Formats: sequence, C-alpha cells, structure tokens
Amino acid sequence: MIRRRTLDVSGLPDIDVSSQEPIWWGQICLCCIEGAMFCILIACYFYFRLSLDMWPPPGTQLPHVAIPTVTLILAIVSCLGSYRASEGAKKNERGAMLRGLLLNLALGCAFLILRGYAWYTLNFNWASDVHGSTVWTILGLHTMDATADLLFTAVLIVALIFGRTGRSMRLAVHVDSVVWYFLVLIWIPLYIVIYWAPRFVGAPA
Amino acid sequence: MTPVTEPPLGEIDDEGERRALERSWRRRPGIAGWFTVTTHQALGKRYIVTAFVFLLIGGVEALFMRLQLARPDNPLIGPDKYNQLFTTHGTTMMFLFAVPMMEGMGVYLVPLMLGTRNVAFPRLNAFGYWMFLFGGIFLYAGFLTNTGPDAGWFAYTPLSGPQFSPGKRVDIWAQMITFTEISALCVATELIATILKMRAPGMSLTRIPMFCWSMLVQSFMVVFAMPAVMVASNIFLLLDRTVGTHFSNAAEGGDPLLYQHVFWFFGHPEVYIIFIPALGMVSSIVETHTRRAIFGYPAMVLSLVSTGFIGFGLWVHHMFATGLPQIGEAYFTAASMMIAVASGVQIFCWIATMWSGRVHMRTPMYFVLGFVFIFVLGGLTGVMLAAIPLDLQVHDTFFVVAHFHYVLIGGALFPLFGAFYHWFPKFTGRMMNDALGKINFWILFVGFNLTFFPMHILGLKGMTRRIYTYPAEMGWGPANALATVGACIILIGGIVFIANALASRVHGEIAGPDPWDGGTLEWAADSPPRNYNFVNLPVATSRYPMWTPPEERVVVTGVRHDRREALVTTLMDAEPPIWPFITALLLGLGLVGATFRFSWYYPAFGATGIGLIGWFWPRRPEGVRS
Amino acid sequence: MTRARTLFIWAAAVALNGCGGHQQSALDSVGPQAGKIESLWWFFLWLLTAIFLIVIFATLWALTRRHRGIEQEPLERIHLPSGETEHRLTRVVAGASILTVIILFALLIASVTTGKALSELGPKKQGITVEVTGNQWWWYVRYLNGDASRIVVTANEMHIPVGRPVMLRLNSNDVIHSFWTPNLHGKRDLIPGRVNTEWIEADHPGRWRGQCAEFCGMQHAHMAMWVIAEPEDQFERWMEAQRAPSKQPSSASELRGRDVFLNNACVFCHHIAGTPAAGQVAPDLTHVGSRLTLAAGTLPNTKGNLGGWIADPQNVKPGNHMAQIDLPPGDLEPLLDYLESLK
Amino acid sequence: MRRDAALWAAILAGPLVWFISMQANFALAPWACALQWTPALFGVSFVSLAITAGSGLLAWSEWQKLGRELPGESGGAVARGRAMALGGMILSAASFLVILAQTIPHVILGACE
Repeated sequence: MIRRRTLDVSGLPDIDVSSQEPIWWGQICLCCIEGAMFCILIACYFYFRLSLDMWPPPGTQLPHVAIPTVTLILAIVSCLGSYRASEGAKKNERGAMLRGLLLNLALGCAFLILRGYAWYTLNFNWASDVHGSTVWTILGLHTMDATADLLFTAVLIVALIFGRTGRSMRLAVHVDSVVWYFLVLIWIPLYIVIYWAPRFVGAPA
Repeated sequence: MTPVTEPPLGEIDDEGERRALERSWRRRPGIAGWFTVTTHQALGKRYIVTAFVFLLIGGVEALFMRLQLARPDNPLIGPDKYNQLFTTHGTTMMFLFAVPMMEGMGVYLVPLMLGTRNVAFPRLNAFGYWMFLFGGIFLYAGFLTNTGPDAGWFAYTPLSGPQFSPGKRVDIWAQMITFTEISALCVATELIATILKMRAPGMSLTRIPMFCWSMLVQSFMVVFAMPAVMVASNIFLLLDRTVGTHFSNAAEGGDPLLYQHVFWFFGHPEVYIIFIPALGMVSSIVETHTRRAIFGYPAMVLSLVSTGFIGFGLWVHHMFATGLPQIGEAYFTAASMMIAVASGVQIFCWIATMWSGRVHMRTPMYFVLGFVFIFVLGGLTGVMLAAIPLDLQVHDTFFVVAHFHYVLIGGALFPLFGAFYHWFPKFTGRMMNDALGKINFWILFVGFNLTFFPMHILGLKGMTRRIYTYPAEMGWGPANALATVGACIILIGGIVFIANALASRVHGEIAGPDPWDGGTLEWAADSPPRNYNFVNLPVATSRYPMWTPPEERVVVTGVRHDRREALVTTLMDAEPPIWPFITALLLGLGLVGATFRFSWYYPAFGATGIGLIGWFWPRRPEGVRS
Repeated sequence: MTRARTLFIWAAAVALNGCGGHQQSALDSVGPQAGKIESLWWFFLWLLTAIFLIVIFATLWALTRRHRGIEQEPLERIHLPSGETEHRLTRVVAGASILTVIILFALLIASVTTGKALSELGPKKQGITVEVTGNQWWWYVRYLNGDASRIVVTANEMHIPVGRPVMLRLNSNDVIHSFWTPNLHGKRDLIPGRVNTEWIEADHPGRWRGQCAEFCGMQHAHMAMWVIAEPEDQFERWMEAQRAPSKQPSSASELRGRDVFLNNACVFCHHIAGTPAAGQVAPDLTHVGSRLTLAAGTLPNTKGNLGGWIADPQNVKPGNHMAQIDLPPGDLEPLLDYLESLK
Repeated sequence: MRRDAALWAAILAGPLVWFISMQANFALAPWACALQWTPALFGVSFVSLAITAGSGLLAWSEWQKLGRELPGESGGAVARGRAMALGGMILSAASFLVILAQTIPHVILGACE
C-alpha cells in the first residue's frame, strides 16, 4: 500500500457512442485519406482537360446524365438509413439500428446496381484515352469504397441479428454511418465532374 | 478532462494492481505470441529494428555505389546493376528506413509520453507493421532476383512506363510503395487518434511534449501527402503498366509532367514527414540535457504547424527545369524560402535553450550539435536550390545529392542517433557507453562531411547525378575518391554504433526508470516499460510532470485491470489477435499478385474483407437490448 | 575538435583543387546567361556562409561557460531561468527571426530579378534557332532554316557563332532528358510531347561539354555533347560544309567501305546524305568524320575507337541501341576508312 | 461555441487561403500570359492578403477579450482560448508573409517570362 494523490475515474462509462471515441477519429482520418485521393483525381481531371483542345476526345459520347442523377438521389436518401441506425446506436435501440442499416443496405445496393448499368452504357473504357482512364479510375475507386462499406453494413446486420448488441457493436454502427455520409458526400463533386464537367467545360475550344 | 485542483490522497494497492495488470497484458507464449503482439512497445521496437536493418542494407548499397564512383571509368559495377543499386538505395532509405523508423519511434514513445497504455488502435498498429515488413521483403525479393527497380526512386514516366521499362522491375517498385503507404497511413491514423483522444488527464494540448506535437503534425502530413503517391505510383504508373491506361501517354492526351506534379506533391512533404519527428527528438534531447524547459514552446509548436502547411506548397521546386511558366515557378521559390523561417525559429529556440540551460555534454547532445552544424549547412544550400537560376545549374547534379544528404542525414539521422543514445535506457533498461558514443559521433561526423561536402563542388563542376561512371579527363576523380574514403569512415562509425548497442544491451550500466532525470512521462515508466506502461496512469500537472515535486504528482485510479483498458477507450482485444497478421498476409499476397496480373486485386480485396470481418467481429455478446 | 577541423579543412582544400576541369563547370561561365547565374551564386554563397558561421558561432558560444550571468542564476521550479533571462532571450530570438525574414526577402528579390534578366537576354539580338531532340542515348541536332535545303543536321555536337544568341528548341523522342552545358546556361528538360526553349550565347570561342542531366535509363552516364563556339565566319564555313552532301569516296578502300555500309544493316538506322542510306533513328553520319567524339561523347573520334565501337558496341556502352553487326574480317578496315573520310 | 468557431476560423483561414491563392495563381499564370492580363494575379494576392489580415485581426480581438496574456501551460477553457488565439495570430501572420513573398514575382516578372 502506498499513499498518492489520486484521481478516480471508475465512474466514467466504458464506451461513449459519440465523436469522443478514438475509432471515430480513426474513421475521420480514413475519410481524409480517401478524400485527398479523390481531390487529387479531380485536379488531374481538370489538368488533362485544360491541356487538350477536345474534351471528351473525339469519338467519345458524353456520359448520360439521367440514371446517374437518380443514383445520386438514391445515395442521398440512403443516408437517412445510416442516420436512423446511428441514432439507434446512441440510444441503444436494436430495432432502430437494424431497420436503419437495412434501409441503408437496400438503397445502397440499388445505388450500386444502377451505377453499374450507367457505367456499362459508357462507350469508352479505361484504355480509350486519358479521359476514359480518369473517369474509369474515379468510378472504380468510389465503387470499391462503396462496396466495402456496404459489405461492412451487411456484416453489421448479421451480427445484430445474431444478437450482438454490445457497446462496441453500437460504436461500429455509428462509425459505419460516418463513412457512408462521407462516401455520399464525396460522390456529389465526383458526379458533377464526371457527368456535368464535360458539358460545361467540354466544348471544343 | 478538467484539470485537477486538489486531488484527494488515496490508498493504492500497488502490488495487487501490478499482478492484475501483468495478467491481462501478458503476451501469448511461443510462436503465436510472436504473430499476435499488439503492445506498442513491442511493435515500436520491431519497427525500429526492422528499419535499422534496412538502413544497413541501404548503406551497403551506398557503399557499393561509392566504390564504383571512386575512380573514373571504373569497371566494378555495370550500368544495369548500378541503376538498380541507386534506385533501391533511394527507395529503401525513404520508404523502408526513414519513414518507418520515425513512425516506430512515435509508436514506441508517444503513448509513454502521453501517459497511456497503448496506441488507440493496437491491431491496426500490428497490421501496419506486417505490411511494412512484407513490402520490404517484396522489394528485396525483386532486387536479389535481378528484378530490382531501376528507374530512380521517383520513377519518372515515361522512362518508368511500359514502353521503356519492360519487365517487372518498376511494377515491384510501384507496388512496394503501396505496402509502405498503407503502413504509414495506419500509424498516422492511430497516432492522431492517440494524441487527440488518449492523453493523460490534465495533459492539455499545450502540455504535450514537443515530440508528440511533431508526431501529430507529421501524422497529418502523412494523411494528406501519402494519397498523392498512391495516385502517382499505384494509379498512374501501375495502371498504365498493367492495364494500359494513358495517364502518362502523351499520344493519348496523357502528360508525363502530371506524374511529376503528383509525385512531388507527395515527395516534398515526405521530406518533412521524415524531418519533423527528428525535430521533436532534438527538442526532447535538448530540454533533458540542458536541464531546462524548452525555450519558446508556443513558437516551436507553431513553427512545426507552419512547416506542416507550407510543406505542401513547395513541390514545383523539384521541377524548375521542366519549362513551366517562370512566374508560376517563382511562387514556389517564395514559399521554399519562407519555410526556412520556420526552421530558423526552431534553431534559434534551441540555441536559446542551450544558452540559458545547464548543458550536460553527453552523447545525445553531441549528436544534437552535429545536427545543428550539418542541418544548417543543408538548409542554406536548400535556400540556394529555391532560387530558380541557381537551381537550373545545380539541379540533378551532385550538389543536390550533397544538399539532401545534409538535410536528411543531418536533419534526421543525427537526431535519430542522438535519440538512440537518449532513449536506449528506456528501450532496454541499460545505458549505452558514453565514451564510445562520443567516439561514434566523431567518426560519423567526420566521415559524413568527408563524403558529402566534396559533392557540392563536384556538382558545381558539372558532375550529374545517377551516372555510373565518368571519364578521367573530367577531373572528378580525386573528390570522388575522397567521398569514397568518407563513406568507408561512415561504415566504421556504423559498426562502432552497433557494437556499442549490442555490448551495452548486455553489459551496460543498469539505467533505472529515469537515468537522465527527464521531465516527460516516458521516464515515469519502468525501463524497459511493462506491457501496460504504468501501474497507475499518471496525471499531468504541468508540461514536465516529472519535474514537479513528487508530493504534487497525481495518479489515476479506477481503471480496470482485469482486461486491457486505458483511459478514454476500451482497448478491444481481450486476447492478442492473429487477424492483423492474417489480413496483412492476404492483402500482401494479393498486391504481389496484382503486379503480375490486375485481376489479382479482386481476390486480394475479397480476402482482405474476410480478414477484416474476423478482425472486427464482436467477440461475445456483451450485453442485451435494454 | 581541432583534429576534426584540420581534417575537414584539408578535405575541403583537396576537394576544391581536385574537382575537375573547367569545360563543364557552372563556375567558369562563358556566356551572359551562365554569367548572371554565377554572380547570383557568389552573392548567395557569401551571404549564406556568413549566416552559417554566425549560427555555428552562437551555438558554440552557448556551450562555453562565458556568459556567467545566466549560468549562475538558479533554474526555477520546473527548470526555468528567471523571467528576465527569458525576456532577453525572447527579444534575441524574435530579432533573429525578423532578420531571417528580411534576408530571405532580399534573396528572393535577387533570385527573381536574375530570373527576369535571364529571360530578357535572348530575344533582343538576331539569333539562330537550333532544334535539339533527345534520344536514348544521343542528341539529334538540327539547325532550322526557312529554306528546307539549308537545314543542317548533326548529332552530339553543336557549333554556335560567338556573340550571337542561339535559341534551343528542346524536344524528346522517348523519355525525359535534360540539356545542360553549365558554362553556358542552366539545364532545361527535353520532354516528349512538348517543346521547351532556352537561349544560350558564348562570349568567346572555345569548346564546352554538356551532359544529359535527367536520368534517362541505362546509359544516362554516356549522353554527352560538345558545344563549340566559333567566330562568325568560321561558323558559317562549318555550316556550309555541313550542308554539302557526303564526300565521295576517293580511294578504293573508301569505295569498298561505302559498299560495306550500304550492304549491311547500318542503313536501317543511319543516314548519309548523297547515298541511299536514309535511316532516321540513329545519328546522321553525313559528316561523322568531322566530329570530336563518338557514341555521344563516350570516346574521342579516332579510327581505333570507331573500330572498337562498331565491332562491339555493347562493350563500349552496354545497353545502347546500336545493333551489333558481324562483319567479315576484311570489311571493317574499309568501312572505317570510309566513315573517317566523311569530314 | 461562437468563440470556438471564431478561433478555429482564425487558425485555419491563413493556411487555407494561402494554399488556395497559391494554386489559383499557379493555375492562372498560363492564362494571364495568354490574355496579357496580370491584374488577375494581383487580384488573387490582394484578396488573400486581406483575408489573412482579417483572420489575424479576428484572432487578435479574441485574444484581447481573453485578457491579452500569453497562454501558459495550464489547462482550462481560457488558457485553451489564449493558445488558440495566439496560434491564429501567428499562423495568419506566417500565411500573410508567404503570400506577400509570392506577390513579389507579380511585381518583378511579366506574366510570360
């Protein structure tokens, strides 16, 4: 036994489902990393565009706007699911978490399927020219991220169904929603770059 | 976390808590223990030792290059091997030595300095280490099978493109970058979360040690700089090479210059990523060995932060000869000169600290003084390089080789050696031999200047970089011979260091927790620290908790001992997990495969997903719906 | 300390004296461009050396125990000197920082002003335009002219008239190279898909060596070029000589050498004006005998070296793209005679 | 809350404005040459100088309100505010200096040199 001046912290909660958690900060860092990558790709898109006279290069159809716009709306609506899930996680309501995640997953999958269709109808590919390379890379990278996050959402749903509702589980649901907001948010400028930029800054100089 | 004004006196069952902590923080026995370690001291040490091995390998490569250049028309090493040597040397030193070494020091020291038990994400930490190790092995597997990269450590397109570098050499380089980037990003993420969220109670950001500030700034730089090299090496270069995109193909609208922009948007901050932690180490050494609080703490922090920002606005000074508009280039001259102010402020503050302190001239201080000498010289040649007209002459010559070795060896390696001598007692529990340390310093200092100072003049006299030989009539022979002699002296210095470290590890004087009477919290832990660092987490009552009188120090109670727990977060691993290793292995295999065939990315990501599910799957039902 | 310093000074002295000739040196400028850069260099060097010495002196001074006032003052509770000392140091550090800013602004202005002066040097006077194209690992040189028949093509060697600005149009056929003749000017990259320009000018006659400065692959080390500055009339004579088609063989051996050349793979890559050889991927050999060096500055242009180069190019310059041709024993000698005759 | 927002703005404005102005000028340089119109470059610089000066003043006024004292090393809201205000002032000043240095090329060089 030794006597020291002490600060007793046993009254603090184990886990706080909020932005106080390190894992939340970790996810923010992850979003910064991905965001920096997309920003660089956007900068590269315009760098290429400004160094060429024709954009998109001859023979390339402008990408259609209709379906991508629908997918964008779907993505934004799917954030509602994420939001309900994370609110449910904060309040520790299993049903709200499950319903929110399912909504997120369903709309997210619809988003990916429609995107896949729009992607399929492009008349250029990554090896056509530098416009194709850039657009396919942006699409590919974002799709990869979105797929990964939806897979994670699916795993969370399975875990919830199996009755895992501990505090770290709730934290995972909360953090999952943060990543999904980011992916939807970053998709807005990417959508504008891919589908609208060639219309506004794409006319032959 | 509000500061504690009058904490009550409490009874602490020291022995009981120690036993409980030993039990919950023990490592798994045997081989499994080796693959499942997630404590930051063990991983930090692994980073440091592995990076040191790569330093030795890179150094031997440098020695071979020096031997080849020792005399004109030397037939020792042909151009093919020489090109592989300098590319691998640069790549090793930047990606496999300097960055991982700094991160290893951060992983080891930051939780100790902050007064916590581990980093925020212990498994991510383990995963990062394995990725780094696999990346290094991958590069050297290539090098030893004569598939070492040979397009320079920055692999400019189109030389590194599919047309002019057929074969797998450049692919290995590009994918090796992916490994080390992932590793660096893992460490940066966990250090940011650790520093922002896991400080000891009472430790406001205005109280964290300078080294933690430097790691925080460095980590943010990693987060924003490393994605650029991912774009450059993994997207531009590797996709151009493997699936035929056209990012660098001028014929299809691509542009080889964009690769340079993106690469240097990473590449210049990279220099600061290496250099900023070294500044933190210098501050730690100076304040401890001058016996006074560092002078100008706010000024030093703000100059670190400024350096972190301005570091992103310098990249074009690597491209002054590419023919960009002069006015555009001049902005980068201006920024490159202004960043010198930030470094200047730090140097002035250290000198002021020494001036008003009680300097104890032990080995770490020798290395700090060597750092000041070499780094100031390198910084001033950096100012010369920032001037476009001067850069046009000396760019891509041995002048630049001299400059960046002065900056990187002077600015990072000397502080690092100082840091080894300073924290060796913490790492091992024993002191390093001080007399031998001073001899070690003088050998390295003389050898270094003998090697690199003549290169300034060689560059001005026309010797370009990356040439494997030169004709006798150029008259560069004597200075090159001198540089080679210097390189051999550096080798002797390295041997002295290793001998000192190995001997001191076994026979060195027992250090005790606080051999230097340091002020920061790492000296409160045992030497070497236990897996849980502190029996009772400390409370920071000032910037130098260890310099406050013992009766005023405060400790935390009420943290659970029966599982791995730290303040602010529950560390999630009940049992040390194997998943980080498995995930790294699967992802690593996938990435290696993807250098041969793009489709390997699909199973790579699939397997990684499975690994991550295993990693994050909640262990047991921790509670039911309320 | 003293021993180390003696060693250091000795090393610096050896380095200064033993660091090479003046035919490829940024510190022996022979043109206005390099001259301006050199002046800027000395300005930077002296100023920054002074700063370096002051910093080192201040550091060593801090270590000596001469400043007793501070030394005897006790360190307070958390190891801080008295407020007065801190105050004094703050003033010194702030002053030094402000001085640093001022010096750096001065250096910035000096640097940008020199840059402006450099860009104004070329265009004022009547100049000539030379196109330099980088190849792995040799230089293609073409003197542009409005009259296509008066264009001159050569390789790895450039003649320029003294006192007249020369505009270089720099381009590359494969990877990025960089053109650097330090006595005349700083370097400029040759980038595929773009044209960079640079003005050079020589003040007096002489020969200066230049070298590729951007790593360009296996034989980056052997990609040199000579710039030969001549008085105007001599330069014009050289141009006229270069415009002429190749010299006709004047002996039996040279005649046979020409046949050897034309009947072997040489013609796929090399061009000799006045013969059917019209290859475009390797140096033009119309006047190869008049050049100083072979294989882009690798060897002096002697008959022996030429023989060695043709017989086994991979030995002289490993990795280069010149095809090895196995000539019957009797063929090499006439071929060398012929090529050496192409003055 | 309002003070926090002001202090964060003061800290981040300088570096961000500097970075944006630098990229904008760098991207504008070829256009300024093609159109022979350098005022665009000056315009970007002056606006960014004004913003950084403003953020510096904002930090200074917050610092005034917090009692014009240097932040010590103690914790607490006031000390934190002082530290942030000091950071805002210094970072704004540093950004101002860098932007000022980057304006020098506009003065000396034409857009096409």
